[in-house]
Amino acid sequence: MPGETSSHPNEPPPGVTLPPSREESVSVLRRRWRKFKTLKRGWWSFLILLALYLVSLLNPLLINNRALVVKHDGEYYFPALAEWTTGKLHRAKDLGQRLIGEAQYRALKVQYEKEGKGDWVLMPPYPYGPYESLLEDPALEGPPPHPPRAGHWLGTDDRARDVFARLAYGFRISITFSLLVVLISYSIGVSVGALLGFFGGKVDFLGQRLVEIWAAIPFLYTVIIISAVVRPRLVDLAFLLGIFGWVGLSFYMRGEFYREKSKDYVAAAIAQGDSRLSIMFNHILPNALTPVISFAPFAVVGGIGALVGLDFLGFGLQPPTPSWGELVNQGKQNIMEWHLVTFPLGALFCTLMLVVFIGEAVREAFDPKVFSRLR
Amino acid sequence: MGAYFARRFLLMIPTFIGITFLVFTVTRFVPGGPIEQMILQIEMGGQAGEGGAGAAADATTGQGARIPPKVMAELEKRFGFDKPLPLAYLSWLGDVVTGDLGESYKYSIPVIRLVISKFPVSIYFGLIGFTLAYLVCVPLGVMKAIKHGSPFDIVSSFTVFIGYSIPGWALGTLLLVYFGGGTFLDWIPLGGFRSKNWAELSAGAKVLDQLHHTIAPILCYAIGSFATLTVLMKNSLMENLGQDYVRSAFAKGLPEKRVIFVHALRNSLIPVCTGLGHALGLIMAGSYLIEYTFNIDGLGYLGYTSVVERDYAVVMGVLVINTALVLFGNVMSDVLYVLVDPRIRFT
Amino acid sequence: MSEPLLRVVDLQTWFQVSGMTAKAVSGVSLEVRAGEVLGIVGESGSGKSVTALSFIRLIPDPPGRIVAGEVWFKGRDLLKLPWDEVRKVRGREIGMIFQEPMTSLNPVFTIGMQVMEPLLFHYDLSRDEAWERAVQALDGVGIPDARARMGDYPHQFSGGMRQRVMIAMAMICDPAILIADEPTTALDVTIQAQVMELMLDLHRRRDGAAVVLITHDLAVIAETCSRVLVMYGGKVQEEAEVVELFERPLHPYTKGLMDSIPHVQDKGKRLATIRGNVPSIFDLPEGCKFCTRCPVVEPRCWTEEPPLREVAPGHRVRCHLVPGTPA
Amino acid sequence: MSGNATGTGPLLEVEGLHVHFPVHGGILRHVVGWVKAVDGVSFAVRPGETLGLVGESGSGKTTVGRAIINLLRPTVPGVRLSGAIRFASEGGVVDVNGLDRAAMHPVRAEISMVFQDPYSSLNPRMTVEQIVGGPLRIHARLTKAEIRERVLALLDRVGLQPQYASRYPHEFSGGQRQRIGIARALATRPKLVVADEPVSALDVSVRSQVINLMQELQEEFGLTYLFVAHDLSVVHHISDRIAVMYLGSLCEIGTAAQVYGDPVHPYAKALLSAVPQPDPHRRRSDRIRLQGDIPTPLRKPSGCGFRTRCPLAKPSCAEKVPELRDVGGGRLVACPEV
Repeated sequence: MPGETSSHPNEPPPGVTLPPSREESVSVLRRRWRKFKTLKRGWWSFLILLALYLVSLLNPLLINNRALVVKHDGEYYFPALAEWTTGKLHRAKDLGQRLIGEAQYRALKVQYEKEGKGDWVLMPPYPYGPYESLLEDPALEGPPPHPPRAGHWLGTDDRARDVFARLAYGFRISITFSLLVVLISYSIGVSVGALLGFFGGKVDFLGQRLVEIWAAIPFLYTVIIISAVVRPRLVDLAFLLGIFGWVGLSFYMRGEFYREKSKDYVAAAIAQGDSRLSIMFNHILPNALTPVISFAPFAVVGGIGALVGLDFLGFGLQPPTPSWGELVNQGKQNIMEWHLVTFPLGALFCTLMLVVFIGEAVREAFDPKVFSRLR
Repeated sequence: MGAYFARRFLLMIPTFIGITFLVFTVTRFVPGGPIEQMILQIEMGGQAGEGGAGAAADATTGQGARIPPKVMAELEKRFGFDKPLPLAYLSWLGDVVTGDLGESYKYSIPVIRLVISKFPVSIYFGLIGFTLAYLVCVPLGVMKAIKHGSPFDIVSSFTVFIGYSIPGWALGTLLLVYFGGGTFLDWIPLGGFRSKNWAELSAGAKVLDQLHHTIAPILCYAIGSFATLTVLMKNSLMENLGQDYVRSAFAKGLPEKRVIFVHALRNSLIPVCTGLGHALGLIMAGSYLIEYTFNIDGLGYLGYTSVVERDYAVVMGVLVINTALVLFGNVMSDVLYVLVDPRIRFT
Repeated sequence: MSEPLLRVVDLQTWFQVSGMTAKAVSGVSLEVRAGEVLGIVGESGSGKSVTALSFIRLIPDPPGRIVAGEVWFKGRDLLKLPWDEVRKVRGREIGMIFQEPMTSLNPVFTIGMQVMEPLLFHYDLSRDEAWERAVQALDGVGIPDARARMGDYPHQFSGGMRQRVMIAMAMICDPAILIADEPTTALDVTIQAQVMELMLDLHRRRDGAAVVLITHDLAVIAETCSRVLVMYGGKVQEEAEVVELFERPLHPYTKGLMDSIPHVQDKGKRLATIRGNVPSIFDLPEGCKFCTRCPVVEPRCWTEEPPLREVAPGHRVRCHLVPGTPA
Repeated sequence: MSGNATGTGPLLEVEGLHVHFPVHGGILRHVVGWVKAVDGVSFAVRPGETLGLVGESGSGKTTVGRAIINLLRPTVPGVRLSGAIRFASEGGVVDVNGLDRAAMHPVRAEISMVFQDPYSSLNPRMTVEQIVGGPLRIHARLTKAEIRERVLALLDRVGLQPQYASRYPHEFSGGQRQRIGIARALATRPKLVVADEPVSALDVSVRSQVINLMQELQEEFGLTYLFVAHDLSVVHHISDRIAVMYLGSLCEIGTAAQVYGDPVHPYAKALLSAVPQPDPHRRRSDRIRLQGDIPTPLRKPSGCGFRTRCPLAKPSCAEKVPELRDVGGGRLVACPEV
């Protein structure tokens, strides 16, 4: 009776169609991604943030005191691009401006228009740079900081630098920085957790004690101390926060590895002779990583918050790096200048809010919980 | 059980040594250390360190030529730089064990006294903020769990998101600018623990003054844990409401209130309670950001200023206290675990 | 025949999961009679547990919902009662035992408190009286040294002992109906026998009370029940007295189930099987729920759901191909 | 059934197997005790036969199975194993228990395992093709196309359509998953298959399909099974011989007819008597009732492990661990009282 052991069901007679099976062949990650797309708030937040970040990568071409294009004596110059890509600056005298040092393009533009020789300057849409002090700008009278006004949408800071320009550059730095922090802390946390969870036993015990020591370090204080003495660059600071930020993740990862390790598919992999590396990376890691991914947006929130907080205290990135925290700190010192606090914190709040929405949706997509109630 | 905690305390010792050694090394090997700072002090008449960290540590170049070698040697001896690192650390550790954390070069008083004097302020704000957070978040989380999916839940979720997106210190600066007598309202003081003339006030006015100085910082303290705590409470309770034992409690015919508020709640408080231990340790150490924002003269602010001014004895002293508090918080959370969960028996 | 203790009419309990509707129970009618042990047997997804849980409205909502039906108990339709009244029935008139003794007791409360809890809420008893009754109840289910163990927590008991505690808790108000949902599935064979025997023993000592036993194991049914309902795809497919059912199974599914149990005399032979797999409750066919796997399927089975007909006294079956007098 | 027995010696011979799991405790997580999960077990499996290993939870039956495929050392840190597990591999008889990772590697192609839980035993992130092809990629020198061909043939053999190869485990029902697990176990054409409760998680109506499939495959490929289960009637159906375990020790071992038809050891008797029968006429009133719970293997009674629940227990039972002795007909029983 060969048909008897068959797992195939009866074929329906002609004319009768069975309800189509809704399951289709997609990997777990793909399904999560699809689910994430259906969560409108998170998905739109993701798109907006992605767009903003991509645009902010082009900041040097959009918000800059250096011109996009200069035509002078029949030749074309691209100062903004040149500065961005090669760091090369154009001397004023090469462009026919009577100044020492770098050209002043806004002034150049006025000069060329007056001269009427057919030379021209194309400035970026927002023609002020983040580092540029505007003390000599005729539009701004009185001592800095200047409140918002036409041309300087968000006013200037205490060194007469344009707040909008600094915010825009600060956004790019904040996101880049926190992505870097997440990358570093995830690399460490996932590896440490995976090793402890996978090997277990003595390795795990000793490792855990060491991790506990690490975890008991007052993290912010230590970062402040180190940052005060080593004067970190962006990468250094990200690394510093990264090496302090992985502990919680490693505990979680360790737990995931422990749980996955005890499942029979791992036993099956061992029984069929898979190598330890293959078991760790091909079998367990993809399964253990899934829940951890859903924490990443919240880690980004933490990274941004930490950077802005450190900048606020004066232990973050070195001045004159455009920084939200530094602006807020100026605002704290100049309590009458509401724009110095309101705009950077508004930017911080909106950014974090977008990331939180993304995080909420990612969590929902990765770990959908149907909470049911009895009565 | 007693033995467990005894051993647990013993394990704190290597942890403590590990952390302090790490930071001790860092503070010794980096430029801008106490000696340079001292030199700067001597040369510039004690003006170093003012005006924030940004300008503080530029004096790393060796201008020590103007300091007589004898004074230099004395300075090195005072900071233990004449000894190799392990020995210097050991002698520092030996002092710590005897309760001697060194002397602050800025205030010229023993660090331990300095730290103790700042403690009450930090604890005052920490404990009130923390209590407030629990008082709000636990009932809110419970309500959200019970009314899951209702308008109340959705609206309060939004508030929670907002709370998560504003760091406490950021809210603090906003409050200062908008309510601190700047361009807008003048409702709250610019900071500090109490008014300068506190001692002269009547009893009733003292209370009012204290409250006046408390409200804004406390709000910032509380908002820090608002989101996570509320969500933790909600998820924990919801998860427990889906457990088998809740079903059997209903099957026994118990009223809904009893099932939710006795059976499920007791279980769902377990993660919230154990988090309490950790939070307590952290909170007593003060918050650098909020104390800095409101110029509250507590431990966090002391830590901040000592770093800015390179007062390393104080830096290490604050670190010691902080570490001790974190470790204490860990043990506390173990204790709480035992108290709230009968399944846990540490042996 | 006397009036049944509990009468269920056309019960419908559906589950809504991500836009799909699963009719876990679609039109079940049954009676629970005084003094009997009624068995409900079925595989995973047959709707047997959901049916029993619907009696006392223990359906998690969302995703589940009792869509329609009547559950008559002591002259009242439990599905239309206000919640407060339903709760008075639970535990006091209808007791329940669950499959997982490990998770069905609250881990942070003592056994004693949990066992006496129903007494405190259903009767006007003092704590001391309730305590004494709880001790007696634990004693009655064979917990050694019951008085001393009242203060212990569930994790201090073994699986079998926990299930005994569950039984004591479910029976402490002396309910008219005891619903046991796979009470021994999670237990070892020798422990399973102990617990099963304890349940039957307690049942025999009580007059007019009934037990509803839900299980996937036909052998357990054969050993314990007086009457059996066979469920598949959210519907009752066959109903009969236990001896009748085992001697004269009529539904192809019931037959298939019985044939696939290995018998001593069949050793070495191929076992009879039911083709195909247990369908997901989201993918049930239009007509007869069993048509995709039935060995004697006919074209009309795919489109036309057969009614549950009485083909012999007390023997009802839902199949087009079983001859017999229409009900 | 045992017609395929070709060689003279047993395919697998377990002798004096002890498996002790450490129990960690205290602040330093040091070993505070040992769970004697398997405590001196010896038996042999002949080529082509099926040995059923029966017992309740804590009996150590699963541990025996996992020891045989050398799964304990890589998964349980600090586990103590002693005794011999001799396996007649292609390259001669080896003691699996003494092999290191490298030496065990070729043997892994000859011993495979079917797991109990069809849900957790398949990696949810891999397609059926990757799962079933796994052992082939490791052990067989084949091209990708050849592996695919072999996988499709295996799927066909276990009754799954070829288009399922690119699907993920979550798209299958329990019975289908177990078929995938069986296909994986057979990929390298092993000699010995350790089946750990392969049908106990399955619904009744698909259980018999899988049992039949396993029997067909045994005949077709000349497999030898160690069939670990708690369900006596299933074990009886598929096994040539049955071994009964209790608290880490063997109580009785004999042919299926001997053990199932007329058990001798008091525990085997009670176990068989506790199994419900699907026949309403045969309701047992003469059931042997065992008192009390199964002791935890952490605090095993001295002497005979069963004496705390045994109806025949005597004071002397506490003194000496009973040894297996021949009671006739090749049947071995570990009880001096029968």
